[in-house]
Amino acid sequence: MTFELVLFYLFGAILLGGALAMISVRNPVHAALFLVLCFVAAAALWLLAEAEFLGIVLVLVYVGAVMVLFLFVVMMLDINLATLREGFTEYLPVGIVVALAMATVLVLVITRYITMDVPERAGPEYANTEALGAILYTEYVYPFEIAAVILLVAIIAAISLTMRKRPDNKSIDPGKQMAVSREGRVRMVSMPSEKKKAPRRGEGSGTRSPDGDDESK
Amino acid sequence: MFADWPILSLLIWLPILGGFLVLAAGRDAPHVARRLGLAVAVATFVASLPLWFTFERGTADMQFQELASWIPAFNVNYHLGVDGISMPLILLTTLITVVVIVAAWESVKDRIAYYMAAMLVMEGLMIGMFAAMDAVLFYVFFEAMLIPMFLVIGIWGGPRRVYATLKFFLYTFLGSVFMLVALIWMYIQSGSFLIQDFHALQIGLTAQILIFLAFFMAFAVKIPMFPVHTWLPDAHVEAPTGGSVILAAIMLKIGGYGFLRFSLPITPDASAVLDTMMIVLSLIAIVYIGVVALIQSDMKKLIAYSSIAHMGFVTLGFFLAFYIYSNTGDWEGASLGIAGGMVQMISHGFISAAMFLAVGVLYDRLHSRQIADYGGVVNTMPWFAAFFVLFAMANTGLPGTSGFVGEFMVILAAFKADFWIAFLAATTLILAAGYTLWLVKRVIFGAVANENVAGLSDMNRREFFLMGVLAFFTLLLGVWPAPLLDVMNATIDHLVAHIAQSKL
Amino acid sequence: MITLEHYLVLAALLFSISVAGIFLNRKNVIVLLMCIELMMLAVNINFIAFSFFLQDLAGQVFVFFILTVAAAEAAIGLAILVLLFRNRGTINVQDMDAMKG
Amino acid sequence: MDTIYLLIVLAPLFGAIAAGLFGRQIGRTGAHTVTILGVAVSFILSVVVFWAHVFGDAGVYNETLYTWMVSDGIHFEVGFLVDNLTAMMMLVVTFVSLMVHIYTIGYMKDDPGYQRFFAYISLFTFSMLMLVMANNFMQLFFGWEAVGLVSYLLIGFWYKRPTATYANMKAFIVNRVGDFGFLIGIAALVFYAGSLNYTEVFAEAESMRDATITIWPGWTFGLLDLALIFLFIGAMGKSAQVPLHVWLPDSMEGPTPISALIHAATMVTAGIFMVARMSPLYEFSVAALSFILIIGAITAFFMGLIGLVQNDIKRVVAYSTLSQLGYMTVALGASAYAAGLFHLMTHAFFKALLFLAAGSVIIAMHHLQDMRAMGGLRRHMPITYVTALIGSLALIGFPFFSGFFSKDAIIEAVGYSQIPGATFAYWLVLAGVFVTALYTFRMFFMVFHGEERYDQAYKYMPDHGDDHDHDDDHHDHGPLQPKESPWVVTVPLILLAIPSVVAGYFIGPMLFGDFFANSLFVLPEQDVLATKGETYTGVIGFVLHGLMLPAFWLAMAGLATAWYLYMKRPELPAVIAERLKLGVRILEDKYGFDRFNDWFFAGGTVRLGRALWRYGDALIIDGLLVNGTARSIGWISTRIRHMQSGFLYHYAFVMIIGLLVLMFAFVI
Amino acid sequence: MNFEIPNFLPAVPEMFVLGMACLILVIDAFLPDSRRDVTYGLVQATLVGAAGLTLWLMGPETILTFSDTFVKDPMADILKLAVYVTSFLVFLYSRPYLMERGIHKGEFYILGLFAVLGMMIMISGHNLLTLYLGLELLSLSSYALVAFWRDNSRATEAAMKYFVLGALASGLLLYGMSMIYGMTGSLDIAVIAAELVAADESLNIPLVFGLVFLVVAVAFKLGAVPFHMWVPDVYDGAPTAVTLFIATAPKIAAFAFLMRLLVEGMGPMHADWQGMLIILAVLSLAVGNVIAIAQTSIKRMLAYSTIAHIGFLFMGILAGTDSGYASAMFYVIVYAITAAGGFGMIVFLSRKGFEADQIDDFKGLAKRNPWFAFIMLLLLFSMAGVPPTVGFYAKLAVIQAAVGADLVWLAIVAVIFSIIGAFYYLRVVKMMFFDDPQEGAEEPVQPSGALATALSINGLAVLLLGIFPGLLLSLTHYAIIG
Repeated sequence: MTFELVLFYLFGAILLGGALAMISVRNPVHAALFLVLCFVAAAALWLLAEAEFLGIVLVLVYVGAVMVLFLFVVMMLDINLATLREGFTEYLPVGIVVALAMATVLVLVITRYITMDVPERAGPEYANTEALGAILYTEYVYPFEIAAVILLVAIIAAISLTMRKRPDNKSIDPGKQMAVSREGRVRMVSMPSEKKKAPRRGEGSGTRSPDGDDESK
Repeated sequence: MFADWPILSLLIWLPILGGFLVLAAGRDAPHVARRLGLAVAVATFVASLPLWFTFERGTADMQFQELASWIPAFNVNYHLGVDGISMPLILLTTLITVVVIVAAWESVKDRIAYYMAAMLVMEGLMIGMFAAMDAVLFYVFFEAMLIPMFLVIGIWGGPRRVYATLKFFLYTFLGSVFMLVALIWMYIQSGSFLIQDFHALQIGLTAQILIFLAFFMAFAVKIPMFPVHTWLPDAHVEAPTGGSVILAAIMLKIGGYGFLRFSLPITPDASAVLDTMMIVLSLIAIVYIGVVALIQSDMKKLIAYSSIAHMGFVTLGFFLAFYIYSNTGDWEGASLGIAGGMVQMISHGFISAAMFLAVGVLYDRLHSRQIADYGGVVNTMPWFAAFFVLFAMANTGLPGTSGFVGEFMVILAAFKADFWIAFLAATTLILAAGYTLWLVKRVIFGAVANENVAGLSDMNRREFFLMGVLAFFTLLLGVWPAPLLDVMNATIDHLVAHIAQSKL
Repeated sequence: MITLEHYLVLAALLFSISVAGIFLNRKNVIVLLMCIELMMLAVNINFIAFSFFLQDLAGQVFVFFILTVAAAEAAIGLAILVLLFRNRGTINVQDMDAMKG
Repeated sequence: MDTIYLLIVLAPLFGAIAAGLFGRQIGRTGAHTVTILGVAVSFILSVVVFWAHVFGDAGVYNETLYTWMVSDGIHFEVGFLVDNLTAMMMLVVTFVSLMVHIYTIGYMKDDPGYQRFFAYISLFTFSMLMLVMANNFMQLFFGWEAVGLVSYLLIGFWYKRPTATYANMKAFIVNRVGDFGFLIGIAALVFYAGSLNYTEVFAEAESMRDATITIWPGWTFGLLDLALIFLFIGAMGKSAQVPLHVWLPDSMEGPTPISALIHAATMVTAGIFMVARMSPLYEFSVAALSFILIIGAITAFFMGLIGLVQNDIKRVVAYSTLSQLGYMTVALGASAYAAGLFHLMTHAFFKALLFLAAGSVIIAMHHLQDMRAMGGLRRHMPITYVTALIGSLALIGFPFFSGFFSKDAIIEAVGYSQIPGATFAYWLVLAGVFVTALYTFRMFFMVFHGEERYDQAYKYMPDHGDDHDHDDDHHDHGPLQPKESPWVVTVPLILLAIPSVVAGYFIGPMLFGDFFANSLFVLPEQDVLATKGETYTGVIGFVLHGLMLPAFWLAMAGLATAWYLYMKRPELPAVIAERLKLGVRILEDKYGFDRFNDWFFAGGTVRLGRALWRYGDALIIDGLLVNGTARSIGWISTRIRHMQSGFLYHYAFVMIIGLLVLMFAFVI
Repeated sequence: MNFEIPNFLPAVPEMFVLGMACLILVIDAFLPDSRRDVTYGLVQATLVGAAGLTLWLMGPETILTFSDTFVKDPMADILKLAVYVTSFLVFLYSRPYLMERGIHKGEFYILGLFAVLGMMIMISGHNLLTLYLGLELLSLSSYALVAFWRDNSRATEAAMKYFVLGALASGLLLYGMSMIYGMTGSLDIAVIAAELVAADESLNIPLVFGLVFLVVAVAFKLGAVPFHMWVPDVYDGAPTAVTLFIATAPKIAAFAFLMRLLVEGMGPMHADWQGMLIILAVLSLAVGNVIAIAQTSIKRMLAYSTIAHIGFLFMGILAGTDSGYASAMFYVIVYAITAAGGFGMIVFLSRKGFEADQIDDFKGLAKRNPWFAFIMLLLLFSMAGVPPTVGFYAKLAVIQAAVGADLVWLAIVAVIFSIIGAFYYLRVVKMMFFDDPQEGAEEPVQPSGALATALSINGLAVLLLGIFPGLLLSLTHYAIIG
């Protein structure tokens, strides 16, 4: 058993163990942390397969950004942990059987039919990042652009879905700024004599745009 | 002089476009709708007359052909033409449509423009179906006419109209989709959807049997044959008068026409193999349905059942040919049976139309179709009674009326096939007399049954005209069927010669 | 020597675990999202393994894009999750049965 | 000649159309004028035709009028075959018809359906002429059914009466049973001969004798036997032979003139005519002849018996008609076609006469028909009385009256016959003579002699439950005062009385001469009339010979019995009836035919229909197959829609299962 | 390293749409809510412009560019045009719906436009990577669109289900792709096909193994049983405008996806995926048609009907012949047009606070507005496949393909289930024409503006294409066969 193999088994075990733990723990925060563990282990495995750039990206981008996002959301949502794992055991046997069946099939096919020669390790002069970069912006420029668009869509989607304008939101709306007209700036109000009236929220704030707004959202 | 005209296209599209015109012009003006509808129907009828007069007798060729490319991807063409089998049916269609339009004049009060439009569109579709030489074209018209009929029954029908119309549609649809598969199969074999190419196609016996069964599903439902007949009584009972008339007078004929156009020539060997089944089913239709008709308490249902029994003669006549061959070793008598079936179809077109119109006349007055609600109608409606008895007699196949001709021919041919076939077929003489005359006795004769009947008024001029027209044709065909036979003979002889050639 | 099989079997097991996680987890939607991340990871291992054994960078490029997409997916998934929580006050999977039949 | 034949046929049709469609326009007088004119034209021309054929040198006319249609090489045509037989039938038909037309003026004078009635009987005349003049089977069948139609219309003429509408339906349907056989018979002949034309079919007769048809494996029939028996079934329907006779008594619901015309003189003889016309075929089938003989004999005797217990005057005559038709049929069966036809002719005259006389009585009794309320009418209606007497004597076969000649000829012919069943038939027809005399004179005495019982009329008034437009409603105006009928009624009686007497004198040429030589065909070995003809010396000789035969004495015995029972000891019949309770009940029950038919055929069919409809159509096809399929699909649908549980993990689970299934199916 | 600047010309429509999308995004941000029509107009103009560009570039030849990751062939051109047309209709139908509910926001159109871009990328994808990215672009936009009515709890739930299952499906897809990549050593469709032809027997099992995953993913995207579970819930839960969108154009893209992946890429393994598609087709036909009967919501009913239609679509593809592919393409285009009309009718009938998504809401439509009842009738009959509507020819074409492939039994199964299908379509027709309107909904429906016109045109198109089916059929034949 080579040292490489030892590392592989080590990180592989961590990876699988983390995965199992992730799907079985009660607390989503713990689950997220186990997932982080998985990612780190996977990154190590990728390094073994000469995918240095991706291994690093996985840790930096995934663990650093995406998983933090997960944790952030988990913590933001006030979830009642007590009820979270009820009924887990009820379907467990069937679920495990199916999962095992699936794993068996996959493993069977892989072990039985797929073999490939182990290639020569690349020498130290080989720069994975450079090689990737070279083809990413030439051969794969089109997918690259698409990926950019996907990210853009994700941004749009995330914003449009989650951004709420609270009544006390002071952020500026460029659309409204643009649409301001001279008549809109000053409004002549003929006031009837004062009457006692419960002031309503937002009324008379003076900054209202002439076309009304959707602050109630 | 008419030979160069696209007369068949005219017959198809004039009523269809006319129907939409009626819809557009007459939606809020019932009078306009009626007059325009009638004008279109009459124009179509007049336009169809050249078919009869310039039709070349004595040849089995397709005449008045029109050909235009339609769906090049599938080698489907807009290919029209008529022969001795389809031409009389087209004329029947144009005539009956006029009758139906006039019949709706006052009896349809609700959404008259839609009704007229539906009828006219249906006319065009039916003519198209009879005239189509291309299988896809045929199928398109065949199916498309379900839509207006579905609506006609569903909108203007009786209390159980929804059940009836859904049953009608699904039954027919069920049958026809199998035919579609068969047509496609043959297209794959022949590379063409031209029906005549199908005729020439050499097919093995198993395939023939399957194709035959597919066609059987489609046409047996349409005719309808036992045991797929139960949609018809329901549809008839619930349909408005005009719908019943179209249904009985023309739509049922489509099944018969289909057998002649597709089943017999395309799958002669399968027909020969399955002829016993067809004959047995036909005989069941004649006897079983005849007996069932006897006990109906609803006039329309009774007539509907009688229609099934009469159409049993059509299928019987068509499939006798093979039995005759196996019995006598030659094809003598085969064309007699087929011609008999054809004549029966045309004749039934007049008689059943008249019978349903007659029920409609009563229904318009008392809003009941129950036999028990009538009695002694002759006292208040003598002219109506006279017509009713006339058509009842025609329905029983009295010589001198058209009802006799086809049955006579089929029974003569049946004897050539087998004694018992003739024997059972001939029981219609008794059964038809039984149910029809019992109906007449209970509805027409006797003392005035109740004050509703006492308050009946005899037929108006419009109804008189309708009945008169149908009576004229019923008697004409009964007294002198030769012109009709002259038109059909060549085609039928050709057909018999064709089916005599085994495809195996 | 680490063979291709090693990687593939590992990925397969990871894949199975993540799939099991999806249909075993009846309570917390957010864990579902994590399972999906895990699944992506399994696939990525596959690609990287093939890429290495084929000595072809295309696999790694693919992984690069999968990571991108997975990130975007996570963003949208979490956004929907937040919406769900706002609308329902719960992210219990068993409560998501307003539409059925 | 063509034009004349055509005119003979079309004149009544024209009259019928004119009176039927334009009855309101031309009025009552117009209606009877035009129809009588039409029939008169027919009659006169028939006389001309008869003359030309019998005494002139007009040969057999056999021409096609027009081709109805052609199919499969078979020519369906309309044409005329006129020979002596046809000429005779034409004469009889048009003559009786003319008489009835005239008579109707009086009989129906108050009926609102006056024009309609004339239209019908003219139409009948047309149909009957088409029947007798046909030269092919199709036209024969046309006439056959057409007379049935008119009969239907006329029986139900008083359509308000439930009994009438029942009777006409029954008549038509029973006739249809006969026609059913008739049609099969025709089909069988066409099957062999390939033609509908008489002459062409007849030409095949001899070769057809050996043709067989296998009806069932191992069950082979002579084709000719089969065809002819079925043809005769048609005749049984039309000529009311047992067991298809049941319609005829009921048909008396129609107005009396048509009872005379259709149900006595002409239409019911169509079967006799048909068989005679087909003699070139029947001669070759002993089986068929034997069948005919036996059926005829049974009808002749047993139907006569029923006449003994009837009280309705028309029904008595009706049963007598049945019995006489039996005689004719027997003659046919014995190959004595000429005798049958001869009896047909004489019977047409005297039975029409009897019916019209009965009608005259009925008029006088204000449409009361029950004999128990009559009696002593001879004083009030002398002409009717005398003519009825002539008719009765002719019927019982009193010497020198027409019936004597025809009936004696039949009885003797049967005696000579060698056909199987001839002996049986002989004894029955002989016994029938006694019965005939008995019921005839029972009726005669009850109606015209004895005490006047009009005061009991109310007891026997038919209760039709509705007010009759046709009679002049004297029901409740005290005792009846019968009086002699007007001249339009009596003149036909007188005119019919004459041939009732003299028609018999044509026995020589008709039976033993060559009158029918070109129409009938008899095999030498079966020619019983030829045997009889050997001893024929003339009318007087025939009568003298007849006086020595048992038939004459039986008739006299019957007459005497009737006189004794109904004149001398009127109280006796009741006593006898009491003694022979069972027999009387059977007779009154008409041997149970009606009850059996109602229960078995009519009721059975209805029950069968109801069962088939309920269980076949409604339950199995619609309920189980059609709606059942629809319902089960709906049921499945509501079940499996729950697969869509709404739970995400189920969805994922199903996907994975799907994946695994595909994997197992295609990878492993 | 040799690298040439790729030929951008074939991708001009994509670039145009992308550019416009970004531009509109910016413009939209500066628009007040009352002027969202500008966004709408610009989006529609973009579609028209893209259509113009596509038409301009149309040609019979196949052009590969961007290192063979992009392909432009007749099929791509025509499918893109179909996508433009259906999307145009969808946006047109959606606008009043969104406005009435106060969710007329630019994001809808912009996300929609990005989804269109995703579809275009799928249609033109010639590499596993581009295919995947196109699919994800479409999917992510769709998830967002479904959830886009933020206050609507059902929509959110639907989005969540859609998202999770969609992600699962793309995980499966990726797994399959990784297998194919591993076995063939390439991501390029053409290379994969060539490798498959050259591959020896021993590779067969792992290839089929990968293939199963691909088929499952494709089946999921199209909504074939048993990977259909998301379809009814998402169709039902999403705002009708969004349902309208995801039910139509994406099917066209998914068809292209299937064509590129299975037919062009895995074509040599036709025998293997044919069997899988047969199973999926039969199941889809059965389950879709049967469950649809029990539905009371018309959106769900149409969802199940979609599933059934996918069964038919598969019949065309699994035949494995060019005419089969052409017929499937015809089928999917016809389906998209018809479904657009069908969901458009729901939008048409709905009002603020009233979704018209129950079948009962269609009761008595003929009395309330006969013309649109007629239009709906045409659409329903087209779905049922009754001539003379175009739906019939679609069925004719795919059945013909199946029969041509000696799968007569499959054709018979299909037609039997299509009868069951006819039943639930007819039920709607029945309610429209034979029943009286529901209480409180008797007033006539007043057609309004562009929606009414477009719906009418849509409905009549179904009829006119049915009377003259030759054009569209020839077009699809041209696209596949050339």
